[in-house]
Amino acid sequence: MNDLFTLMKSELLVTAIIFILLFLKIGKGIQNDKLLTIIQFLLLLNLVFGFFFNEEGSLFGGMFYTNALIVFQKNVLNLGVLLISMLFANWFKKSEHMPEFFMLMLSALLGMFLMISSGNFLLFYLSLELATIPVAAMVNFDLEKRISSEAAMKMILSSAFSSGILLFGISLIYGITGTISFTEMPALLHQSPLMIIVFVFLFAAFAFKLSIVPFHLWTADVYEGAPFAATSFLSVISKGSVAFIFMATLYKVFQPMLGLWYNMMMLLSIATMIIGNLFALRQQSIKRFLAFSSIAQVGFILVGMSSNSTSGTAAVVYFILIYTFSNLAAFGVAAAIAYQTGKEKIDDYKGLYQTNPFLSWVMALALFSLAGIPPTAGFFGKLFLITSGASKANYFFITIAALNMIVSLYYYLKVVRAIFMDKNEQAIEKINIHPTTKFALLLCAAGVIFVGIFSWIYDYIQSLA
Amino acid sequence: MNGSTIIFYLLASFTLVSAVLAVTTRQIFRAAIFLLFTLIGVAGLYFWMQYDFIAAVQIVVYVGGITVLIIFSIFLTQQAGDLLPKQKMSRQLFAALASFCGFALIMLQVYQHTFIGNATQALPPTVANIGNKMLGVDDDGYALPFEVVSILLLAALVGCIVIAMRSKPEENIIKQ
Amino acid sequence: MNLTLLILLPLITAIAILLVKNATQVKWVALAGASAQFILAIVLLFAFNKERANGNVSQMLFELQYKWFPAWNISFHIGIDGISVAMILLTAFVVVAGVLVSWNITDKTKEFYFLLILLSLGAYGFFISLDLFILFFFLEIAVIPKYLLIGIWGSGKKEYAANKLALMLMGGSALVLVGMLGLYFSSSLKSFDLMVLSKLHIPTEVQKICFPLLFVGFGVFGALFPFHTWVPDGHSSAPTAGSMFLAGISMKLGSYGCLRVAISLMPEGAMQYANIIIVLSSIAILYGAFATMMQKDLKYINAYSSVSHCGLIFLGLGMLTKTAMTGAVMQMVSHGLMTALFFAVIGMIYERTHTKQVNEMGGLLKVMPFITTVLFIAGLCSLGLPGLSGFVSEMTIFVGSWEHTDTFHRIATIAACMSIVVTAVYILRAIGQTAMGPLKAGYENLQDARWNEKLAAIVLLIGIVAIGFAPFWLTDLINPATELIMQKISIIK
Amino acid sequence: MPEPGLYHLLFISAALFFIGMFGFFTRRNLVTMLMSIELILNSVNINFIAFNKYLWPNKMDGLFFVIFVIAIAAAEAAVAIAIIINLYRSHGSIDVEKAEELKY
Amino acid sequence: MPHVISIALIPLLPLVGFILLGLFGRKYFNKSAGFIGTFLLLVSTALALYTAYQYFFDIGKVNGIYQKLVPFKFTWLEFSKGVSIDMGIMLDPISVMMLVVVTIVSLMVHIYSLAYMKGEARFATYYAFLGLFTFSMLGLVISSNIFQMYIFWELVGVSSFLLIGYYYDKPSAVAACKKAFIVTRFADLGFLIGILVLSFYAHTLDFNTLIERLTSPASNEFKAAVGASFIGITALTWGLVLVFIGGAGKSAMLPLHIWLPDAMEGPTPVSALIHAATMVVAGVFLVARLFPVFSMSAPALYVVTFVGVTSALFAAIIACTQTDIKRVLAYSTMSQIGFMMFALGISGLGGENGLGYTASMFHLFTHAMFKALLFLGAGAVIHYIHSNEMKDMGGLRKYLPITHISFLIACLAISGVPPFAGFFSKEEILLAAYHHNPAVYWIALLTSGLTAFYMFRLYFSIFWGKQAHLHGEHHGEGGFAMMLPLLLLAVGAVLAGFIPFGHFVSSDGAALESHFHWQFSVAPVLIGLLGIFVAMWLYKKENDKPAKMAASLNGIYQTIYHKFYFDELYIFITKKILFNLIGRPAAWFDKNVVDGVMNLTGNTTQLISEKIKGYQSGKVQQYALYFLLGIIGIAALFIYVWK
Repeated sequence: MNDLFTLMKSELLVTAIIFILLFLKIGKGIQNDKLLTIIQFLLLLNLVFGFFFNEEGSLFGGMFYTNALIVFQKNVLNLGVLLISMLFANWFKKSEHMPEFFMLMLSALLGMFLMISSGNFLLFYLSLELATIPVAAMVNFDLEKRISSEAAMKMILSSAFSSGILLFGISLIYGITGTISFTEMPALLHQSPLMIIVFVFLFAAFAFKLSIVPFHLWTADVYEGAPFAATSFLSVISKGSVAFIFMATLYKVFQPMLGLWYNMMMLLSIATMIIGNLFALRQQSIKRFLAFSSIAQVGFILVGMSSNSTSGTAAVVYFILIYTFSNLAAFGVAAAIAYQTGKEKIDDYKGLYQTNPFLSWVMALALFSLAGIPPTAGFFGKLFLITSGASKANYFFITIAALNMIVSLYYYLKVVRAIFMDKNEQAIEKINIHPTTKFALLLCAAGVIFVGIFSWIYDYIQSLA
Repeated sequence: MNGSTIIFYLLASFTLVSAVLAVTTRQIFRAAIFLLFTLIGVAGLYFWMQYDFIAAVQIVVYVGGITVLIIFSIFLTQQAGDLLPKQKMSRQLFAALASFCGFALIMLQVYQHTFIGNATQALPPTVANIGNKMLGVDDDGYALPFEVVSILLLAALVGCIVIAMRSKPEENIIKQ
Repeated sequence: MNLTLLILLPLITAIAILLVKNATQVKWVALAGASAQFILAIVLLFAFNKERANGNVSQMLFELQYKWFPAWNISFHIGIDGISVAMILLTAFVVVAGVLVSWNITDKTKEFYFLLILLSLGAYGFFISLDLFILFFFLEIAVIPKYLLIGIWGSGKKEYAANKLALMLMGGSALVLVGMLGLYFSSSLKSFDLMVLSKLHIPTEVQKICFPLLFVGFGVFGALFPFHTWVPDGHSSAPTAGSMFLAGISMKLGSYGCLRVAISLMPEGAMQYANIIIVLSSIAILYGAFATMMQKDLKYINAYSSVSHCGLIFLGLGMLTKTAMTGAVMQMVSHGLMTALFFAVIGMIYERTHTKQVNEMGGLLKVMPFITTVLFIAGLCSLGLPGLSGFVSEMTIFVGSWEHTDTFHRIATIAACMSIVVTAVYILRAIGQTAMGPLKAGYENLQDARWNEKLAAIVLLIGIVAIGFAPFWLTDLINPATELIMQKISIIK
Repeated sequence: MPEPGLYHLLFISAALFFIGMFGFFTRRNLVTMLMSIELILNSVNINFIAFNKYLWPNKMDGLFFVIFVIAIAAAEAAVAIAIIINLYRSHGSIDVEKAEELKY
Repeated sequence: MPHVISIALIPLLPLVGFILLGLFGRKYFNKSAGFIGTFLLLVSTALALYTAYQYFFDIGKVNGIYQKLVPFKFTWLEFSKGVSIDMGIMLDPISVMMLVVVTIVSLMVHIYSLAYMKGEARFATYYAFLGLFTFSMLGLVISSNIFQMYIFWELVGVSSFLLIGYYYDKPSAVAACKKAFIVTRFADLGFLIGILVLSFYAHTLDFNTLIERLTSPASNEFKAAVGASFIGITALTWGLVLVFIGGAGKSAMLPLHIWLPDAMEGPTPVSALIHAATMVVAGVFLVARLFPVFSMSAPALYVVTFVGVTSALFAAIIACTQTDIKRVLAYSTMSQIGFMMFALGISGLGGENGLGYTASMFHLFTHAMFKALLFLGAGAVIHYIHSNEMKDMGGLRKYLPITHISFLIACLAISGVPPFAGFFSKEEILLAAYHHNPAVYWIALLTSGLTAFYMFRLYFSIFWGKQAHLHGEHHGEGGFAMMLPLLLLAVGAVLAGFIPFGHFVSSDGAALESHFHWQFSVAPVLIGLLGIFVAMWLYKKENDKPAKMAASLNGIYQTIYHKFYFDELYIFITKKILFNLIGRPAAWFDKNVVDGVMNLTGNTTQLISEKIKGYQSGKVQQYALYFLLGIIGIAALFIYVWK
C-alpha cells in the first residue's frame, strides 16, 4: 500500500487540499485574504512536493500508471494552478465563492492528474469528465454576468455532446478489441474501416478538448464569457493536460494506426493553424484574441506531436511548460487591467505603455513568446515542435507551419503596436497591481525568458521522455 | 420467431419511436414523457439482455432521478402550454441529413465488420459479482473509478450550489 | 580572444541601461558599451591577423563550443573567419555611430538605447555563430527591436512600415527555418553545426530544395528583388539610428547568411540557381537605381539605392567566382558604412529642416557645411568614387563578374556596370537639390552638426576612407575565407 | 424476422445516437437539448451492454462502464440544469438561439 | 634614377594641400590658403621639372630609346592572381611631359587665383579643390596601371565637378557640374567595360605588361583577344573602342562634348586649368598611353580619327557663333583636342609613321600653354568687365594692355601663325594627316581656317570694336599675381614651338627628326591669315555686317548657334526616356506591383478572415453540427479517399 502514497501522491495531495478547503468553508469565519494566502501556500507545498518521491509504477491493475515524465507533466499543471491562484488575486479576494472556485478548480486538476495517469478508457473517461464538469461550473462564476452563464451553457452542452461521441467511440473500440486497457489494446488493433471511424470519434473528442479545427468552435465563446481565472485554467491547464494524454494515447495505444493519424494530424494541424490565425486576426476582445491564438498554438503542438518520437514528446511537454508561462502572463496582465478598469478591448490598450510600462513589457514578452520570437522561450518551444515535426522531411507541412508563424506574428504585433506605438489621450490609468500578482507576473516573465535559454530544462524533459 | 424475438422488436420499436417523438414534439412536457418512455424502453432492453442490475440502475437513476430533474427544470423555466420554438427549416434539414449520413456511415461499416468475441468463460452479471468488483482494488477492481465519481459528484454538488444560489441578479435581466 | 565577449558586452550594456536611472546616464552607458565593443572589434581584427600571421590556417579561428540543447545536437558554437571579422567591424562602426547620432532622443531614451544595443547583440551573435540554430536565433532576435524602433520612434507611416518589415523578415526567417531543418534532417549526423555540415556532402536533391529556401529566406533580409519592398518603407520610417542599423547591419545579415549558409554549404544548389540569382540581382541593381531616380524623399532615395547596391552584393554572390565573392563581402562592409553614414546625415538634416523632401531644401551647404559635406562624401561613396569604399567593392564585383566568358554573364555585368551612371544621376540630383543651389527661405539660422553628430560621421568616414584608400587589408582578410568557399565550388565545377 | 442479436442492438443504439444528435441540433430549448444528450448517452450504454453480452462476457468492463456513465450523466445533468436555470435568470429565456452574445 | 620619393611628392604635395586646407582651411587658413597651396605646388613644379630634366637628359634614354620606367609600385587591391590594381609610378616621355605641363599650368592658375579669387568666402576650399585636382591629374599621368588610371580618372572627374560647382548657389553652376559629371561618368562606363575587356584577355592591369602582351602577335593573350569577337568585331577592338569612349567623354569629343561649354560656369582660372590645359586632354593622353595597342587595331584607330576630325570641325563651326567668350574658348578647346585626337588616329607606330603621335603630343603641349593663357586672359577681362558676353565688351586694349598683348599672342599661336607655338605643332599634325589621310587633311585645313576666324572674332570683339560701356568700379588688371602667369604663359606660347619635340616624344621612344618643309606650310598659314582678315573685316570696327550675315543664313545660323541642338537631344533622352520611360515606370512598378502584391496578401488574409467569421456564429447547435460534419467528413475522407 506504500505504493499508493508515492505513486498517487499528487492526486492525494490535491484531494487533501480539496477537503481542507471544504472544512475551511464549512468552518466559516476566515477572510478571503487569509484564505487565499493559505491556498497559495498549500498549492506551493503541492508543487514543491511534486518534485520528490518520483517513482514509476502502476496501480489498480494498470488502471493508474505513472512515471517521471507524467509526474513532470503534473508538476507543470501544478505550477500553472499556483500561478493562477496568484495572478488573479484581486478577483479571488472580491469573489464571495472563492473557496468553492478553488474546490472546483482542484477537482478539475485532480481529474487531469488522473487523466494523464489513466491506464484504461474507463478511468480516462471519468477523469475527463471530472476535468470538465467542474470547469463548466467555474465558467459560470461571474454570476452577475450574462455572458458568463452563456459561456457555461455552451461549454457544458458542447462537452456533453463531445463526451457522447467519445463514449460511442469507446464503446465501439471496446466491442472490437474487447478491452478498455491502454496496454492491451495496441496488440488487438487492426486498421479496418470501422476502426477508422472509431478512431475519428475518439480523435474528435480529444480534438474538442484541445480545440482543434473543426471541433474548436466552442473555445472562443467560452473563453470570452468566463472569468479570467477560468479562462486561463481552460486555456492552459486543461489544454496542457489533454495534450499530454492525447499524445500518450496516440503514441501508445494507436501506434498501429500511425499512418492514419499522421495524415489526420497533418491535415487538422494545418487547418487549425490557419483557422486559428485567421480568426485571431480580427479580434478586438483580448480574451477572444487569446482564445484564437491558443487555437493556433495547438496547431503547432500537433506539428510536434505528429513526429511520433521521444523528441516530439519532449518538445510538446516543453512547449506546454513555456506556453503556461506565456499565456498566463498575458491573461494575468489582461485581467489586472480588466479588474480595475473593465476594459478588455485591444483598442483600449492604446498608449498603455505611457502609463503602465511594467504591464506593457510583461504583455509584450508574453506575446513575443507566443509568437515564437527569440530570446523568449516560445522561440525554442516552437522551433523544437517544428523540428520534431520536420523529422519526416515533410517540407510542405513545415513550410505551412512556418508561414503561419508570420500571420500569428501579425496579430500579436497588433497588440504590441497598440500598447507601444499608438498615442492615446485616454490611455488606461495606472493600474494598482496586487503584490502577489506582480510577483506572479515577474515569475512568468522570468519563465518566459529563462526556460528557453537554460537548455538543461529541455534536456531534463528529454531525459524523461 | 419466438417470444423473446417479438419482445425485442416491440421494445426496440417502442424505444425508437418514443425517442423520435421526444426530439420532435413541440410540447415540452410530452417530450419529457417520451424521453421517459425511451429510457424505460432502454431499461426493457437491458432486462431483455438479462442485465437486471443495470436495468434497475437505469430505472432508478434515469427515470427516478434525471427525468425528475428535467421536469423540475421545465417547471422552473417554462410557462405551461407554450409550444417549443421551431428551429429553422434549413437547419432541420441539414441536421437530418447530417445525422442520417453519420448513421449510414456507421451502420455500413458496422455491418461490414466482423466482430470477434470471446464468449467462452462468461462471467454472469449478478449483483454479487458486480459488488465484488465495484470496490475491488486488485486487478479487476473498480475502486478507483468509484472514488473518482464520488469526487465528481461532490464537485458537481458544490458547483450546482454556487451557481443556483446566486444572490444578486444582473441589472439588465430580461432586457428583451 | 574569447568570442563570447562580443555577445556578453552588449548584453551587459543592455542590462546596465535598464538599471541606470536617468536619460543622460543611459546615453553615456550606451556610448561606453558601444565604444568598448568598438575597441573589442579592433582588437579582434589584430588578434585575428596575428593568429593568421602565426600560421594558423584553420578555417575558423577562436572557435568555442558549449553544449546547448544537446538533445538536438545543438551547440553554442562560435568562431570567426575573415568575413566575420569584416562584418563585426562593420557592426562596431555602425553601432558607435548609431549611438552617437541618437544623442538627442528624448522620448523613452532608455528603451531606445536598450533596443539599439539588443539589435547589435543580435548582429554580433549572428556573425560569429557557427551553428545554424544559434545563427537563426540571433537572426530573429534582431527583428523585434527593429519593429519597435520603427514603430515607436519612427515617423511617417511608421506602423505600416514596422509591420511590413517585421512580417516580411519573419517570412524570410520562416523560409530559413524550413531550409535549415531540411539540412538538419538530410545529414546522417543530424547536426546544425556549420563546420560539420560543410564537411558532409549534402544530397543534391536536398540542395535543390533547401538552397532556394535558404537563399530566398536570407535574401528577404538582404533585400533580394522582389522581396525588397520592406526596405523603402522600413528605412524611411525608421528613426535615424534605426535606419542606420537596418541598412547598415541588418540587411547584411541576409547577405552574410546567403554566403555563409546557402552558398558555402550547398555549392551544387548554388550552381543550379546561380543564373536566377544573377537575373534577379541584375534587375534589382538597375531597377533599384531607376526607381531611386524618381524618389523625392531623401530616405527613400537612400533606401532604393540600397536595393540597388544590395543587388550588387547578390550579383557578386551569384557569380560564384572568388573575386566577385570577395567583392560582395567588401560591398557588404562598404555599403553598410556608406548607407549608415547617409542615413545619419539625412537624420541630421531632417532634425533641422523637418523635411525629407529634396525639393523643399536647397543651398544647405551655406548653413551647415559639415553636414552637407558629409552627405556629399556619402553620396560620392555611393556612386563609387575611388578613394572611398564603394569603388573598391564595386570594381571587385565587376572584375569578378567579368571572369565568366559567356554572353549571359557579360550582359549581366554590363547591366550592373550601368548602374554606376544611374547612381551618379540620382546622387547628384539629390545633392544638387539639397546642398547646392540658392538657400531656401527659413533655413538661414540652422545650426551645423553638434559634437556627437560630428563624431558619428567621422567614425563612419574613417571606416569608409580606410577601405577606400587601403583596400588591401580588407581583401587580405576576406580572401582566404572566400578561397575556401570557392574551393568547394570549384571541386564541383 | 431474424433472430435479434448484436447487430440489431447496434442498429438500435446507433439510431438512438443519431436521433439524439438530431434533437441536439434542432431543439432550441436548452432542456430539450439536454434530453437529447441523455438519449445519446443511453445509446452508448446499449452498445456497451450489447458488446459485453455478445462478445466479451468474460469480463464486466462494459457493464461497469455503463454504471459509471449513468452516474456521470446524472452529475452532468445536475450541473447543466443549474447552469440552465442561471441562464434563465439572466436571460429570461432558455432558448438557445437567444444566447448568442458571444460570437465571431 | 631620381629618388622615388621626389617623384611621389609631385602628386602628393597637392594632396597634402587638399587635406590640410579641406579639413582646417575654413577655420585656420582662410587668408593664407592661397599661399600654402601655391607654395606646395611650386615645390611640386620644381620637382617635376627636375624629374623631367633627369628623365630626358640623364636616365630615360637607353640605347637611344626612351624607356618606360616604373621606379615604384605596390599592390593596392588584388582581384585575382595577376590581376591587381597596383599603385605605381610610370615614367615615360609622355607622362614626364604631362607632369611638366600639369604642374606648370596648375602653378600659373594657383598664382593667378591669388588675385582672381581674392575675397571669396570659400577661398580655402577653392585651393583645396585645386589641390585635389592637381593631385588627381598628376596621379593620372604617372599611372602604371590601367585601373590606377581609372581611379585618378574618376578623381579628376569629381574635382572637376567640385570646381565647376564652386559657385554652388548659382543654379546654372549646379546644373553644369552635374551635367559634366554625369556625362563623363557615362563615358567612364565605357572606359570601365573597356578595362574589363582588355584586362580579361591580357590577364593583367599593368600598362607595361598589358601593352606587351597585346602587341605581340605571338602571345596567347593577343590571340585570344583577336580571336574572340562580338557581332563581328574583335574583342581587342571592342576593348579599345570602349576605352576610347571614356577618353572621348573626358576630352569632350562628339557626341559627349555637351558638358564642356556648360563647365564654363566654374571660376575662370579653373576653366583654364581643367577645361583647357589638363583634364580635357586626358582622353588624348589615354589613347597615347595605349597607343601601341591601338595601333594593333585599325578599326579602333579609325574610330579615333573619325571622332577627332568631326569634333574638330563641328566645334570650330559652333565657336564661330557663340557670344559668351568662355564658350568660344570651350569650343575652341574641343576643336583643338579633336586635332590631337585625329592626329593619333592617323598615326602609325614607330619611326616616320609615328609623326602623328609626336605631333599630337606636341600640340597637346603647346595647346596647354596658349589655351591656358587665353582662359586666364579671358578671366582678366571678365574680372574687369563682370560679364562673359561679347556684347558687353569692346575696345578694352586701352584698359588692359598686358592682357591684350598676351591674348593676342595666344590667338596668333592658336591660329597657327609662325613663329608662335601653335604653328609648329599644328603644322606637324597637318603634315601627318597629309601623308596618311588626305580627306582628314582637307577638313583639318578648313578647321584651321575657322579657328583663326573665330579666335580673332573673339579678339577683335573684346579689344577692338565698339567701346564697352563701363560702369562701376574698375580695379585695373588685377595686379602682379594675375599678370605674372599671363606673361609667363605668353613666353611659353611664343617659345614652346621651338622645342625639338620629336627628340623627346615619339611613338616608339626613338628620336624623330621633324622635317620642316616651308612649301607645305604655305597653305595652312595662308588659310590662317585669311581667317584673321575675315575676322578683322567683320569685327574690328563696330558695324552691322555680322548681324546681316547671320540674318542671311538664318536657319543654319540658328542651328549652329544652338550647337546643333545637341543639348535638346540630350534633354530629350534623359527627361523623356530615362525618367519618363524607365524611371517612372520602375518607381510605379515598385509602388504598385511589388508592394501591391505584399499588401494584397495581407488584405486578402484580412478579407478571408472577415468572410469566414460566420462560421463562428455563436450558436451552440451549429457548432455541434459542424462537429458532427467534421467527424463524418474526416472519417469518410480517410476511409474512402486517402487510404
